[in-house]
Amino acid sequence: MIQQFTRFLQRIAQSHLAFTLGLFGCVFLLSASAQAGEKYAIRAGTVHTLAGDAIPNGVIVIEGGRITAVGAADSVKIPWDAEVLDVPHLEAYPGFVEAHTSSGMDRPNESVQVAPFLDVRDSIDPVAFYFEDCLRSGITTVNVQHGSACVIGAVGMVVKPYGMTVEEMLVRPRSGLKISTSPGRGRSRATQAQTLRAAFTGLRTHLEELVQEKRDGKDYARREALYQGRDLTGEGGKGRAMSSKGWTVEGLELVPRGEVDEKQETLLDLVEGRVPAWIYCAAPMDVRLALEIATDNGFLDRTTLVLDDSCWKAADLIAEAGVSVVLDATLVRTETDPKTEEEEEVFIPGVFKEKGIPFALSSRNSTSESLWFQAAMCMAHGFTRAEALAAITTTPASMLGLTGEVGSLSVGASGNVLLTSGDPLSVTSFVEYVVIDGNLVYDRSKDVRTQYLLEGVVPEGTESKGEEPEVVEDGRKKAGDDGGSR
Amino acid sequence: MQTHRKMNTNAFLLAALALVAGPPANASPGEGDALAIRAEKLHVGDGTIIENGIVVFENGKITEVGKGAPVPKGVVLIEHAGHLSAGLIALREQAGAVGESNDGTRAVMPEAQLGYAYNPRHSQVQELLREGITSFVIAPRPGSLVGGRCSVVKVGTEVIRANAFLSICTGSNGLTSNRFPTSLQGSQAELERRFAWPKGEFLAAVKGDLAVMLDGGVTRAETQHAIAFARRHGLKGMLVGSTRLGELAPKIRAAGLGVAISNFSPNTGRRVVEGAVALSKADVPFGFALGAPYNHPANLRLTAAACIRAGLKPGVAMKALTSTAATLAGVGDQVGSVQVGLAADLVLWSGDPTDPGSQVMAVYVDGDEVFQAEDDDENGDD
Amino acid sequence: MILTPMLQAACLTLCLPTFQQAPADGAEVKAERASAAAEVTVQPAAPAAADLRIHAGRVYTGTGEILKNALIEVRDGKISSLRPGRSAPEGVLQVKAVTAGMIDLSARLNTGFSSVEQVTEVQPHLDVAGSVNLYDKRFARLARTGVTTILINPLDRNVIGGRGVAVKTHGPMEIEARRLSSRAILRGAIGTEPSSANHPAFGRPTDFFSRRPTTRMGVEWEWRKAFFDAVAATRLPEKDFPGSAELRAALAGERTLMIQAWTTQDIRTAVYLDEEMQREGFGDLDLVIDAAAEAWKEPAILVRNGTSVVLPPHSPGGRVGDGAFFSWNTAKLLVDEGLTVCLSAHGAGPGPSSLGSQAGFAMRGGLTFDQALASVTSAPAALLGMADRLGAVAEGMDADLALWSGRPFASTSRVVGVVIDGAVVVDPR
Amino acid sequence: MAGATSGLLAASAANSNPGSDPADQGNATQGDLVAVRAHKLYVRPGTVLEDATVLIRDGVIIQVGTDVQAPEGARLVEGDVVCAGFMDPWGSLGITSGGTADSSTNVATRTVDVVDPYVHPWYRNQALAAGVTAVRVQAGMASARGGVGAMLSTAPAVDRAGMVILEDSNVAAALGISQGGRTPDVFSRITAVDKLVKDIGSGRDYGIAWTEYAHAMTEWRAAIEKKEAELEKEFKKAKKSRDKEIAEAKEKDKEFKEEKYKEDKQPKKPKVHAENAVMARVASGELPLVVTVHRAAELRALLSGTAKYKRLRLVIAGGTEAMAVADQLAERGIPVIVQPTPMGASRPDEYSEHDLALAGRLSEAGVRVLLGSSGGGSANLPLLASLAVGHGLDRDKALAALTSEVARTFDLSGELGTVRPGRRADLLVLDGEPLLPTTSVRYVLSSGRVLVSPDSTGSQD
Repeated sequence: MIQQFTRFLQRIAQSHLAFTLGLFGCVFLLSASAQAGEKYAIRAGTVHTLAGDAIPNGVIVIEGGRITAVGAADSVKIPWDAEVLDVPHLEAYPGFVEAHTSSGMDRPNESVQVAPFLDVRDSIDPVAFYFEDCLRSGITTVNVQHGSACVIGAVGMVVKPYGMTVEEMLVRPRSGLKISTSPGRGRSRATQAQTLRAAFTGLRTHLEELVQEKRDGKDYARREALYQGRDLTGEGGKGRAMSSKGWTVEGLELVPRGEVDEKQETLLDLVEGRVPAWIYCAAPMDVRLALEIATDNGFLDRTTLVLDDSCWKAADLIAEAGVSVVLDATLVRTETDPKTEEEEEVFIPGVFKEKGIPFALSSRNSTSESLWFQAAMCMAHGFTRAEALAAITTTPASMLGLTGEVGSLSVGASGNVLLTSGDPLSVTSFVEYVVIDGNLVYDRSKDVRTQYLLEGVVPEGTESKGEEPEVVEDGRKKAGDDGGSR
Repeated sequence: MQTHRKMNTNAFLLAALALVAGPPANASPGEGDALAIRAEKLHVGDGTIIENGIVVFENGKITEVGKGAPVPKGVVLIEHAGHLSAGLIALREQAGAVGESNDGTRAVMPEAQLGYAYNPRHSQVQELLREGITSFVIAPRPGSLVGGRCSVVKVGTEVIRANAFLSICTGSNGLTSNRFPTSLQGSQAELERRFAWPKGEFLAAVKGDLAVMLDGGVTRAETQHAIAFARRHGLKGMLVGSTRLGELAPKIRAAGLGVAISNFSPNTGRRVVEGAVALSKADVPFGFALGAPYNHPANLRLTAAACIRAGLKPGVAMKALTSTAATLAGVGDQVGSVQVGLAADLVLWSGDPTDPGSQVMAVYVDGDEVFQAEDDDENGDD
Repeated sequence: MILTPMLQAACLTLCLPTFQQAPADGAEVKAERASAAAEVTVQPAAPAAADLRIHAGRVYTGTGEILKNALIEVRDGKISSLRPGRSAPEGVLQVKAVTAGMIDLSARLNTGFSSVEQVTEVQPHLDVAGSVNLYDKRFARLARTGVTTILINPLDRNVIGGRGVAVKTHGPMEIEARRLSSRAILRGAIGTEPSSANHPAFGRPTDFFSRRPTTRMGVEWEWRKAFFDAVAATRLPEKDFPGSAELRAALAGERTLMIQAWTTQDIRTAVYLDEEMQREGFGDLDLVIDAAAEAWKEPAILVRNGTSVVLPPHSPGGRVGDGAFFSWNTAKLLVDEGLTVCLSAHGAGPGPSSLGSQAGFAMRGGLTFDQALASVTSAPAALLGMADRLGAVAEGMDADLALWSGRPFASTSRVVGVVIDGAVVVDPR
Repeated sequence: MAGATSGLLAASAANSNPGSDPADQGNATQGDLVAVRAHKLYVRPGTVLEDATVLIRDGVIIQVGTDVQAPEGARLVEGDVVCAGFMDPWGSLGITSGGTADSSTNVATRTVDVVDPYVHPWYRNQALAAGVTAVRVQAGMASARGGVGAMLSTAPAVDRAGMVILEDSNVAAALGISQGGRTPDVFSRITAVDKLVKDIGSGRDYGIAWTEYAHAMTEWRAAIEKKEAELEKEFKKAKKSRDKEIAEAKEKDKEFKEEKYKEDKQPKKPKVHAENAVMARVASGELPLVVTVHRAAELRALLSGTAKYKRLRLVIAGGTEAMAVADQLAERGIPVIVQPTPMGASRPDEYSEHDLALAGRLSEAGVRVLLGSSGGGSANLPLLASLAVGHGLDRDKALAALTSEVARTFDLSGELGTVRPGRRADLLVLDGEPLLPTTSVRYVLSSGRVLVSPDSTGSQD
């Protein structure tokens, strides 16, 4: 806690908003944590469960963080001891799901090219503005993954954008290993692919050597015993046999898993299908490599591609492979014919929809290109409301293996509810309240930064004094509001 | 190994040796002596080709041309088993004048005369001969609005037309970041001012006494503007530097301008050759600009060949390399075709001049043999 | 210049969407990717009655009224008739909604550094038209987002950059033919941008950038000097300089003066300049402030002087150029104060960066639909002095139309078709 | 995997590559017969048949001759002159620019990883229309070690498998190349040569080490098995004596000691080293080593340094000053890929002696000459080749330099470069002699598919 607050104080310098933000931040956080685990009920104008029809003047009951009842006011009984949020003028929606982001971290990219032994947990910054912006724009579940400037990055985790510590925020650890098929500066796809393949062959050689040592050891022991005339009390393998859709190493059961180099463990988990993969592709040609690597190493069925907007050209390949994708925040791409110099606009989600590829949309920032706006863009290009909403709720939820947990309002799901002033995809409606796990964590009437941005209301004592000093923390510039990943 | 390669040249050699006393070196006559050459194919320059045509020249001037042209007594007749054409002409060069061809201090200096920057002995100039180029237009490097007056020079000898063109840049090629003008509208305002009440060279240009070399700029819009500019002030001359000629051919035609087609390079290549084809369709007169020394002399023929590959008629390409270029540069009455009275600037080729696969066997400037394919010397000793 | 319908069709086949000849196989390409691409095809030979007929579920005329099931007829590039309550005849273009084509007074569609003459800070006599590249793809991109008219200004690297030129985003490929006959707008800037290239002489080799101004103060000084000299020149001919007439025209209010000023301090400077000119009896500037991001901080100054503003595009965090903070309710605030407010996109991007989206964001900031519509159509038309031709859907007006898939400016709808001077530049079918 | 993926890609590229003419795919259906008839057929440069016919099935030439009859239902293609498709042994068509520019590559880097099937087919169509049907591409062209190069087809790609003719055509290295306008100084240039020679050496040693290891292992195994058999035989006896000893120990109340067991050590396994593994293939002559080098000094150093590796197959790329070592090159049969591009005054330092006559001079000196675009655009290579002819290269030699010689150098003689039965049907049908500007390419066949024809858009570009 203390450390958290010192970080708040450091932030104050960063923006004339930070101070109020800090106050506002801890106000709701404290009040919220006070309520944790209690009974909570919401009475809304309409409840859009996205798991069935909309319920006019519906009620949602949340107990111990989970939804215990959803239904019409007359059919659902609100426990006498529940705290009630009575907002008949608002509409209730499940919180939106950010399928993949590298925001909210101290620094998104580790300089080591192959670093499967790292965990974003150690880099997530609970007080990053990013998480606050998530609440403003209705995002209640975030899959934080290592940045795309790597070959194999850290293992990521799913969090809720609320909590003073990473533990409080945690929804699901080890949500996947980040892989990038696209080269960093000064390198090419050839060397990127080389390093990527080397990582897996490296793992394989390592395991084979372990097994070989064990085998040689056993054989030697047997011969020694024969020589000495002892009966060899043969003990079986203490380890676990390797199982993978890709390659396996014979006799790994001889090796206790504890003896596997811990730097390689997560990679082995990936190959054995215990950890999913999020593979970034910056160009259509990278998709081929991504699928090749995933297939050869047996984790294709646990792979999600994180695509640059240019990758729409590889849609057929992706459809055949049957993997799902997270789309870039740029939804309209302009392609130029090199011969005629003619320009064409391609609406990328349209391509993936047509090929029947499950896709999730992603945010670029907290307002003009947040999930709600991206979904709206899809409707502008002919998607139905259901299709558009699915791409920011249920589809990403299933990608994270959280179907029924988040993305819809059904009994048993975590109590993440948005209360909006109207259609959440409309540019003129707002997220008024956000409830996460049955705790009220956002109240727009108390959101100073939004008020400042939308109404130009300058809170007392926070008037800007000339140019803002830039905060330097251990010699590095901190990521800003929308600290991107690439 | 050796013999195989020499096939194409030997014919020429033996013939020469047979008819002429002494090795070909002696065949090249001193000033004043007459010489006759019979070539399998003689490109007159107007597009016609004379089979086994004879050209006779004396005192550096052509005295006879034709199939059965009479060869005066005592005049050596060289049999050439190949093609003969007038020397090639490149239309916008800085060969031997790098750093001398542009005055950075002033944007407008019409009085500057490029002829004074010409160094006929410069190696970059001599190299042109190896590719059969005998005359070129020396022009200022882009970077000024009005860079000066371009001159037509003969390789290795003298300036043959001092005031060929007034060089004008209407597009961004005339801009610099640290001296007026820095903007297109700025340069246009300045040029309009000069032409509003034209004096000196500008008056000459408006009256049509002095042709202009108009840099068409980089974008299609700039080229279009350059053409409009020429029309507005009734300027005559040729458009250079543009790579977007194809789309604008009709406009160029309407403005009565000629064109110097820029050097062919892998990147701009496609547009250049498409431009050439379009221009010939719109029958706009055009020649080729090599851009020496920044480009290799061989690029002149290579560009022509690329245009032919893209559909340009070889005859038109041949004229563009010689007579049309001469006419555009205002020296059609001196060089560019094999006609009586014109300078004996001749090139002997192993094959068709527009085929990059043909070798330059020998080059004559004003009747003097100034270049011979080197392997002839090698033959001397085997 | 008015194109005849046939010419328009011809010009379309030639020009769409890059204004360059599209060969046959280009067409195949489109066919192949129709699914993914925003289709751009050519309006077939129109029925004899009118050059073009469009049936719209709703026409937002821009005069406050909404015509349902209206039939729009176009002849010779003008709207020849507009009748509500009609059923759609055979083969007419059918769309959900129609507004007047949008107008962006700060599209920033110049050719960069070659669009401003920096030999001296004050170049009122130069016209940016000379540097415009009509073959620039951004014209077509703008058209695709429903922007049909733009004002092109020189890059703001001078204190007074010169005259801007207003053009349609599609039409003849000669700038003089494209130029809209409107009172030209004189462009200048206050703030850090105009002085950014300048530096003191010492240290570096001296070129003409070693000069004043190097500060905001210097910029302001250049402005006042320019106007005082222009006035002085009427009495002392030897003091005359190129463009002084332009400045006097601005003082006389015959030329609109558009000044870029992001921050509140620069907005003040601009208004004070105008007020000083009035005090001196030099005249009264017809002042428009472009990129007036911080106008929300001190609207009173603008109100008192009746200054019109063009607002920059909204930014997610609120931070915009010159260190200014642009709050999303600025448009609302100023419109309610009775000022003329225009929106701008500073570019030609699709989606959230388009002018239509900016109108939507202004509505998020509180603007009503009608106010938002005005801020991208009639208001800028008025500032161009072309309210009689542009900015509304009415008989006799230019046939510049944006065709929408749903309610205009809603994030769930977009521009699916565009008509400029009666030519279908983007076909919704 | 590759197969599977390629299948998918086939589907993908067909729709997603704009301009890829669906008609093209039609031509290569199974059992497809194509007959190409020509007045003049270049079987190989120098060997010509008059009025001959080439019969193609499933993309492969099955018959060539003057008496060959085109069977019923065969598609007939007729023309004046027919020759093998041109090959650019030094190109960059079909791989990403990042790949060619990469300077972080090493010997084990694979060029096939930068093959991009999604580049607009128009770029390839241009090369095809000029008659170029195959290109050898190289990642890290200017890098000290470019890695494993590949031979690609220029046919509009449907997938990588379809593009790649040979995925390991060679290994590449570069010496003394200027980068970013900067020229390496003379000392580092010579050290670079030594380094390369050393690498070849360690490659060879690596190969030897593994063969020796394998040998030693088999011996060791045999020995151990023998010993084990004995031990098993002796076990009962050993057990008895052990029990006896234990008993004795008990009596004497001494502590029982196990007898020490000894056996000869298992041979040590050499460390796996990806780069040396590739260099081993070079040292053994399995893969040619293409070295981009221009200056006489480095050429001399390279030739003397590598003289001791008898099985090494060197190929010189560039070789601007190669005339200085022409006799050695001729003697050791080392081919030189000459870049016949005219170069102006502003050229990189290593090219300062560049001369269009180089190709002619080398071939006259008996050196095998190839012609390459050096990544400057394969579509112009035939034009540039004719320029080489114009500067002394024999016409047939120039033709060979673009066809048979390339195939021979990269071990593709069995598949490409000549018009003979069993070869892949990459053919050009011309309306005149090859390498003339006036000659236009009428048809281009790539493994039997007619990709360019007088009425296809490709040939217009």
